Formats: sequence, structure tokens, C-alpha cells
Amino acid sequence: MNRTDMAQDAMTQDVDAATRPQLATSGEILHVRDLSVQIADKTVLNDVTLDIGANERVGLIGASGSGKSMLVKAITGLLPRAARVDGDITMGGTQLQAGDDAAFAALRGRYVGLVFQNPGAALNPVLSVEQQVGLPLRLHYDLDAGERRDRVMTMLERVGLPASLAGSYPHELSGGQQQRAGIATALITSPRLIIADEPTTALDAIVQRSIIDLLVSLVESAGASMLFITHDFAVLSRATTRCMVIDRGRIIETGDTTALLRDPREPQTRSLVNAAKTLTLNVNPEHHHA
Amino acid sequence: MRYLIRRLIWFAVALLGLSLLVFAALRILPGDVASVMAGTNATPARIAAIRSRMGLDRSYPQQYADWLGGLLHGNMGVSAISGRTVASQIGAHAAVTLPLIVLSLLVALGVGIPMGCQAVLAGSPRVRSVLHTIAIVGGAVPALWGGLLLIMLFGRGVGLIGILPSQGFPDAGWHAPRAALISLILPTITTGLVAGAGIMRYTRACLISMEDSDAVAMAMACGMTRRQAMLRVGLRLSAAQLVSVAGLTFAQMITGVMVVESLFNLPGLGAMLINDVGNRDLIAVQSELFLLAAFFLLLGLLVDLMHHALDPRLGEQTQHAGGEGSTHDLGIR
Amino acid sequence: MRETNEQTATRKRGPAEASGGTVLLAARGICKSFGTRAHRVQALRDVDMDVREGECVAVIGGSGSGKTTLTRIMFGLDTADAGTVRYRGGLLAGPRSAVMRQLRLESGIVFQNPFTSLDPRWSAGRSIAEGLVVHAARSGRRHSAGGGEAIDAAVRGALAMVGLDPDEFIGRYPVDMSGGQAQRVAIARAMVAQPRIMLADEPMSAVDVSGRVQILDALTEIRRRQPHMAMVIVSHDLGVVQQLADRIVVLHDGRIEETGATGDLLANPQSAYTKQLIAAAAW
Amino acid sequence: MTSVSDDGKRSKRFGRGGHTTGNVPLRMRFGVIIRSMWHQSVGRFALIVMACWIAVSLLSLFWTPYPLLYTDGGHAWAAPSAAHPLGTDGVGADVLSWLMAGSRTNLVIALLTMLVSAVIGLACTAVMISGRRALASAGVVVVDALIAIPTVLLALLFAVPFGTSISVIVAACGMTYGLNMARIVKPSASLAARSAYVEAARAMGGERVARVFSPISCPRLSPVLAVQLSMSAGTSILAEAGLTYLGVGVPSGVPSWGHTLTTSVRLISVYPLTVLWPGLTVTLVVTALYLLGDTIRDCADPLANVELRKLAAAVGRQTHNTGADA
Repeated sequence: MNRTDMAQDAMTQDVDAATRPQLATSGEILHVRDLSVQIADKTVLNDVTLDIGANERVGLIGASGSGKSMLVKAITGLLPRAARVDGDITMGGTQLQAGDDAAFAALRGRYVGLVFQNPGAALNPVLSVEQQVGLPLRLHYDLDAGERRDRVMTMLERVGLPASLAGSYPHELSGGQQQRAGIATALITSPRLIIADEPTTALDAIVQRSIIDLLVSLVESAGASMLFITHDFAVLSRATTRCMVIDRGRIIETGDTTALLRDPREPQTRSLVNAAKTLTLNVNPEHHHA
Repeated sequence: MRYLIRRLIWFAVALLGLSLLVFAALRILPGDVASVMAGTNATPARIAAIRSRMGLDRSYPQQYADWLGGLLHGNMGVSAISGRTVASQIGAHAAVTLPLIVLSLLVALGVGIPMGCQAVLAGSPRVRSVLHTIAIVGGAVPALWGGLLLIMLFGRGVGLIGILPSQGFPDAGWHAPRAALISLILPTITTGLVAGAGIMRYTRACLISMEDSDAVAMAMACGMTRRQAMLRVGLRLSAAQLVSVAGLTFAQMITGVMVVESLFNLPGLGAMLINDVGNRDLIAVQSELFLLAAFFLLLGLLVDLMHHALDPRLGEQTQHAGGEGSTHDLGIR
Repeated sequence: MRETNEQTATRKRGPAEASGGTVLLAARGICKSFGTRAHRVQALRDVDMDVREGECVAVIGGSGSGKTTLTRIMFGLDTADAGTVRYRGGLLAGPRSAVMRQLRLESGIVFQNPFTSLDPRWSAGRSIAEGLVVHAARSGRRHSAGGGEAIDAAVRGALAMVGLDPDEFIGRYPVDMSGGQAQRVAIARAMVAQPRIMLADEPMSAVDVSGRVQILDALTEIRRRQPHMAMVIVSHDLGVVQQLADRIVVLHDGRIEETGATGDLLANPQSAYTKQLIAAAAW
Repeated sequence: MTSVSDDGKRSKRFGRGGHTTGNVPLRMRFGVIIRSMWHQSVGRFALIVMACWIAVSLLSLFWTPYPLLYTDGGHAWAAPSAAHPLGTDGVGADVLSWLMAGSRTNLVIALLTMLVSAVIGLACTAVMISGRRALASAGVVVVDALIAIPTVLLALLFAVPFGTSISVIVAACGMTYGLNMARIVKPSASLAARSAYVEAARAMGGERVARVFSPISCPRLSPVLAVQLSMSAGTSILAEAGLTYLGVGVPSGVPSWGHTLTTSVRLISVYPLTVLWPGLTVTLVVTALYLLGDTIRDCADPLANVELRKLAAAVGRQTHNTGADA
């Protein structure tokens, strides 16, 4: 709780016209219509339509191979070049053409921040934490070195990384610390949309919980929206308000997270939810709140 | 740091081993070294004179120690044929070969790396596959033949567009820098392009392996375009590997360099070495072979150190290279 | 023993002491550290642990707790800096000792990620058969009459036991399987030589939810069919542990934090760390 | 190719027939591999060039347009004509005949170099990944040091005592490429050595180094090996040409492509275009060898080639049906 408050304070002081993107005028943050993706004659996404509004935290669930990660890549323009993309993507008021890498790049790291599944592989091994976290600032904003450093240090503090680690390289950090650095990189420019692709699967339960809490509180306090991909339903109900189910490249069900988990309509969703229930620890909660 | 020390120790050991190898190879010759050197019609007295002058009448360990001691003092002996000191002979010929090697390497890197990048990053698939073909076929051209083709195209007097000299090195050497440089153009292009094709292939392979990497995706997520991310992150992360490959290409380029020296009639180290081997000028060959090989050992050392400097992760890994401790994910991180 | 059998089927079991089997694997005073001289990490500090015949012990804890290291040492995959491991009373000493050979013959191991623990270039049938061939070679007896057919039958039996159609999966490669299917092939490989004791090292952490259920079902089925076999499962997934294990060992920071029968421990955790673990799992 | 022969050995050990547990008979696998290579244009090119090379080599054992020792004294340094399509050399020998005969020498050199470099390369790799730390790190550093010595220096070193011969070329090439290979294979080998499936095999019994090179993990190495070996073969041809030209390669009197190229250097002043053919031959064959490795990697690896996996799956189903019938 304490940390969230601190973060909020720091946030209000920190935000200024230079870092605040001016693009989002409507309530719509992300707008996808009839998105289809084919890679090597295989359809990985099929007529996907979705909207994410301001301050909304949306979950995306589905079995592995259902197209969750492909959807993220398609939205952010990270698909391999061989992919064939049809459909409309509108982000921050810009309609994006598939293949217009420069337009996507202008939004990535400024309007939309990504948190990766495996920070150990994603963080650039030759950049220090400070350089890595400051990279989106360098790419998008014309700040002098001192100012950039100040922002990075504030951000590190907000994600709970001690300033002494600023000069460390990723391989010197623990898994949890690496993911904190990844989150800091995604959030440093106060983007309007955060996309997190299974950000905690590589971590153990206790660390997982603290990372999710951190991410949610930061997104909340920044007033950003979030698309959260996971196959962990406990995480889902904790982090999101609305939820979509994807199966074989199609969005098959959308709804309020709690309602959807309680009463799934589609058979695929039902089997996913039942599986998750089977695996959830079943104890009387009264025992451990003392 | 520990790697540096260990690598230096092994460098010294390798040098010593190398000297033994060279020494032994030249001593297991069938027949008597001195009589071979003296020629077929030499009198026994002359043979004996050579033997004692060269120190060949002493025991092998003694000879080895003498040679090594001489090397340490920069005294590499006197050529039995030309009568010049081996050191001055090497110096004169290196003045042709070293610039040729350095220029070739610059051409190889200057052509290979950008074209290798382009072979991955070019927008049109057709351009990419053409560049890939060039890389493979270019690496399959024998240096001898490549040189011949260049002579036939550009060689003064022979070629279709005869604008460049294709034979010899100016007598004045580097005192006539313009002429010297011009005489090196065709040889440099020959070896440089052949080696460049190899570098190009490796650059392409390295970049392709980076294409789907999370690190490049992360750089893109921070706001780089694909091209920027591949060039700034992908290429940087391949740099350690590329340096190693460039080092190896460099070492293997030497066959081509010697061929080209001979083809273009340049008085370089290759010509000297072939000549001395042909003349069985053992004292000279012994020192020359050793020095050249030592040069490449040193080069390998530099390449490895550079490789380590370029990859911050390596410092950790080598500490338990090959040990049991590093073989498992121990779940302690 | 019959009683044990029924208990497994209903997924409710009494305390570990009730299973009352003889001790198969016993670790005493295990210490282990990693790293360089300058930067030493103590992974295990003086840990004792027993595994009895027919019981399923879960070792739980966060990453860095030493749970994987402990079980690796107990199954002879690593060596301890100090302490002893005894298998059926014999001291596990050195990779070539008779006890070690016996342990290798009589144990089956399932690793975390099936896509790395199965050879990607081998079909499922071949991977599973390899377990049997190595086993046969090690135990000094060749498969006698009809070796090929006997192996084939055993492989098909093992596939069926983990709930995979032998016809479909015997020639299939790991790339063409889902995580749950691949991990079940890995379980079949561990089970094909009918081990006395099995180690499953985080068998579900690399697999998605539906795969996890398949693996859980396969392991439950194995427990039902092989009531005498001991099982050690390393996990940080308490939901799975709750359904599978008779007894839980909680490791934290290289020490045993707490140990007890599954129901007791989950309902009534003593240490703060265990409470934290349970809270993290039950959100 | 390596993985295929492994499988052969394997299925014998498993019992007769090799039809057990979804194992695909060697001949069927081989058929699928060749077919998938043929379906790629690159693979087809490589296969055709290889086939021609081998055919010409065999043919030259029995027939060449002129006997190798036949010299047409009156037509030394002759330009190409109907009688001598590629002209004649300084003693009037037919260049085409020598080029044809040269292909068998180069075939032998390429095969031997592959063999020697494979032995040296795998031996060094085994040392570098061995469980004994001191041995492994010593191995790494020694390979790192020696790898820098160029082929030509080794050839010169060997040529001084032993004279020029095919064995000198093979020894020099085999050693440098072997070390090269060791360095390139080592990462995959040590990955394999520490991979969970070797661990899994080790848990069932077995030594670490033996495991890496045993069929358990050779499939893992075989893609890298296929590429490296075919590179060695190709590069040995280039090295032969260079060394022979320098006078430390194939002795004069033995036909080889390097020999023909050297001859054509002299012919250049008489009839420049003849220089095209031997050079083109070498370039073509070396290109084909480089590509051959790539396509073998893509086609013989069940991970990369769906057809192989489909075949295995089909065999798995089919064996059961026949079993049920019986």
C-alpha cells in the first residue's frame, strides 16, 4: 500500500508535457477490427476484433498455441516479416498499416509499453539496467543525460530496484529483479497502454505475486490501460476487470472477468476454467489471515 | 582477468610447443641437413664447414637451445643461400605482405558486413536471395582463379579494361608510395572479396539467428524500427561471434594471400617462404615458419580477448567452463 | 497397502507416518554451496529428509530455496559437499558405486521441461524404449526371446498408462505434441522400467493449464496403479501438491522450514514462510 | 547423414527388423531424405553436381579423351580445338583429360579431409566438454591457440620433411578444419552435454562424454556436423588449388584441379578463355558442397523436415495394425 502511495506522489510530480503523449484524445486506446494473420499458409489469427478503452485492464487467456502471443505481436508490429496481415489496427488515433514499421516504432515504447515473458532473454545483455530503462526515453524524447538519469532513477525506485543496481547487467540480477527492470523499461515513458505477455511464468509463486501487484498498482496510478496475457486464472482475476478468451486464433468469448470465470459459456472456456479450478489450492482461507 | 592470465600462460605454452614442432619437423628430414644445404657437388670439407657454422654438429637439445636463445635476442640466424640475416629478409618481405593483409581484411570487412546485413534486412526477398547466392558462390571461388579473372578484366596489357598493373611491385618499394599502393589494388581486391564472401555469410547467419530473438523484440518494443533494432542490438550481440569468425577468416586468408603474391609477382613473405623451402634453406625456414605461426597465435589471442571484452556474460561463464557446477540449472537464482 | 491404494484414488490421505512403509531413500545432514570462492551461495544447510516406500512426498519452496538441489543430490544427479544419502540402507558413494547403480536402475526421473528433456530428434517410442534398453544393458540382462516385441509392448503399455494412444504417439516427435502430451511421454519414459522410486522435478511449470491437468491425471493414475512406488515431487504449485502428496516438506533458504502431512500442513501452517506460500497460491 | 547411420546401428541393437517402437527402417528414411532434398532447388542442384562429380571421377578411371601420359609434342600450348576442347599444356597433354582425372584426386582429398577433420574435431570437442575441469579448460585454450595457424603454414611445415603429397594436404587441411569444427561444434555439444535429455539418459546410466557422442545426442550435433563436414570438403578443394599452385600441394604428374588451374595460368597468354573451365568447375563443385551441407541439415533432421516426422508417425500406426492382424 505504502509503495503505491509513494508511486502516486512521484508520478504526479514527474509527469509533464514532454513525456505525456498527446495522441489519445478519445476514450479509445486500442481499436482492432477483423485482424487476420497468416504465417507460411497457416492462419494464426482469424478475424480478431477488440477494443481497449481508457483505464481498462483487459485479460487475454487461451491454451498455448491459441494465438495469444501472435495477437500481441500483430498489435505492436513485431510479427516476423513473412507474416501476412489483414485488418485495421488503430492505436492512439493513428491507423496503422501492417508493414509500416516506422509508424509502429513511433508508438512502441511511447504510447504502448511491452513487458516480456522472459526478461532474462529480452533484456539486452550488454546494456546496464540504467541504459536499458532509459532506452525508450533516448529513442523518443530529447532529454539531456542528467534529466534522463533522474527519470530512470525515479522509475527504478518505483519498481523497487535499489539504485545500487543501476549499473548492473541483466545477468547479475535475479529473475524477479530482471522482471522489475523490464517493467521499468515498459513504463518509463508513461505509455497509455501496457501489454504484458505472461510476465510472471518464469517466476515462483511469491515473487509472482509481488510482481503482479507492482505492475497493477503502477498501471493504475499512471492511469494507463493494460492488456494482460496469462494462463494463470488467479493472476487474471487479480489483475484485470474484463477478459477475452482466444482459441485457435479467434476470440471466442469476452466478458467481465469475475462473471466469465464463474460462468463460462463456450465449451473451450469451460474446460480452461475447470482445469484451473482443479489446480487451485483449496484451503479454508480463515486459517492464514492471522 | 583470470581468463586473461590463463590465456596468456597457455599462449606461452603454445609458443613453446610450436617452436618444438617446427624444430622437430625440420630435423626429421631424411639425409644430412648440411649436405643438402651445401648442394650436390660440395666437397666434404665444405659440408663440414657449413655444419659447424650452422651449429649442426652439436646435439639436438643444444641446437634447440641455441636457436631459441637467438630468437629471444632477435637473432634469427643467417640465410645459408642469400647470406643476409633472416631478420632483414623477413622485414623486407613483410613490407609487402603486411599491407596486403591489412588492406584485404579492410576490404573483406567493409564489403562483407554491410552486404551480410543487407542480405537479411533488404526489403525485397529477391534481393535477399541474390545476396545470399553471392555470398555462397563468392566463398567458393579459388583465389587463384579470382585473381586471374581480375587480371583478365583489369590487368594492364592483358585485360579488357587494362588500367591496373598486374605484375610486380615497384623496385623502390614504399619509397614510391603511389606506385606501391596501386600495385596492391588488384591483389587486395582478390583476397578481400574472397574472404569478404565468408564474412558476409557469417554476418548473415548471425543476424538471421537474431531475427526472432527476444532481445531484438525488446529493442523494437522500446521504439526502434526493425532495421535499427537488428543493426544496433542484433549486430552488437553477434559482434563477439563475428570477431572470432573474422579472426579465423583472416588466418585462412593467408593461403590466398600467398597465391596472390605469386600470381601478381609480389616479393612478399609467401614468395620468400616458398623459395626458402624450395631451396631447403633450413635455418631461414625454421625461423620464418616459427615467426609467422607465432604471429597468428598472437592474432588468435587478440581475437579471443576481444571476443571476451565484447560479451559481458562471458566473464562469469568461463569461471566454471566445463565444470560440473555449470552444467545444471541449480535453481539458486 | 490395499488401504493406501484406495486412499490415493480418493485423493485424501492420512499423515505420512500412517503409510508406514520402510524408508527407501534417506538424506542426512546435506550441505551444498555453489559459486566461486569470492561469491559463495549456500544452497543447502544441513538438511535431513526421508522417502518411504509407497508415499508421495512434495518438496515445496520458492526459487533459490534449494528444493531442486536437494532432490538432485538425493537421486545421485549431484554430489553434496557434506552429508550422506542412503538408498535402501546402502550408502550412495560415487558415481560408480553399486548402490548408485542400483538407484539408477530402480529410479525414474521426470524433468521440468519435456521439450528439453526429451531428445527433440527422437520419436516418443524411441525415447521411451531407450529407458528400457539402457535399463536392460545396465542390469546385465539382454531382453531375451522376442526382445523387439517385448520392448514394443512395454513402450505401448507405458504410453497407455499416461493416457496417450500408443498408435498415435509411438512415432510422434516432441515438436508435434502439446506440453501436456510431451510431459506425459517423459513420464512414460521414467515409468517404463517400473521404478521403485520416482522423482518429478517441477513437472508442470513449463506447461499450460490444460496440460497441467493431464499431467496431474497421469500422475494420479500412476499412483493408483503402482501403490508401492515412492514418488518425490518438487513443485511450487500448491494446488497440485495438495492433490498428489501425502507429505509436504517446505524448504526455505536451504533449510527445512516445516514438514508434515499434506492436509495438516496446508490447513495449519506453522512457519511464517509457509503461510506466505499458501497465501500466494490461494489468491 | 550421420544421424541416418546412427539409426541403422540402433535398430539392429533393438532387435530384428527395426520395426519396433515406431523406429523407421533406414531405407525408408533415406528415401524420404533424398526426396525432400530433391524437392528443393538448392538441394537438387547440389545432388546433381555431386552425382556428376562422382560419375566423372569413376569414368576417368576407365576413359579420358586422351591417356594422361599422352603428349602431343607438336601441339604444346595449343588453343582449344575439336581435338583438344580445352587446349593443351606445355608438353602437349590434353587439358580436358587432366581436368577429368583431377576430379578423382579431389574426391579422394575431400573425403579424406572430411574423415580426418571429423576425427580431430570430435576428439577435441570431447576433450573440451569433458567433466574434468582442468582437462576441459586446457583443451579449450589449446584449441583456441592452435586454431589461428593457417593451413598453408602447416602444409609448408609438413612439406619440408615429407615432400609434397596428397597426405600433406589432407593432414594440413584436416587439422585446421578439425580445430575449426571443434570450436563450432563445441557450443552445441556442451549444450547437449548439459541438456536435460542427456541428463535424463545419464540418470538411467552412462557417461557424460560418451552420451554426447552416442546416438542419444549425435542427432543434436549432426546438423552442425553436416554443415561443417561439407564445408571442410569444399574448403579442401580450394586449399588444394592454392597449395598446388604454390608447389606444396599435389606433386606434379598427379592430375588435380589445382594442377589444371596452374596450367591454365600459363595458358592465359595463349588463349585466355581456357582459364574459365577449370575455375568454373572448382567454383561449381565447392558451391554445391557448401549447399549440400545446408540441405542435409534441413532434410535429414526430423525437427526441420515434417516429412520425416510424418513417416515415423505413419510407421507407428502401421506396425500396430500388422501386429493386431498377426
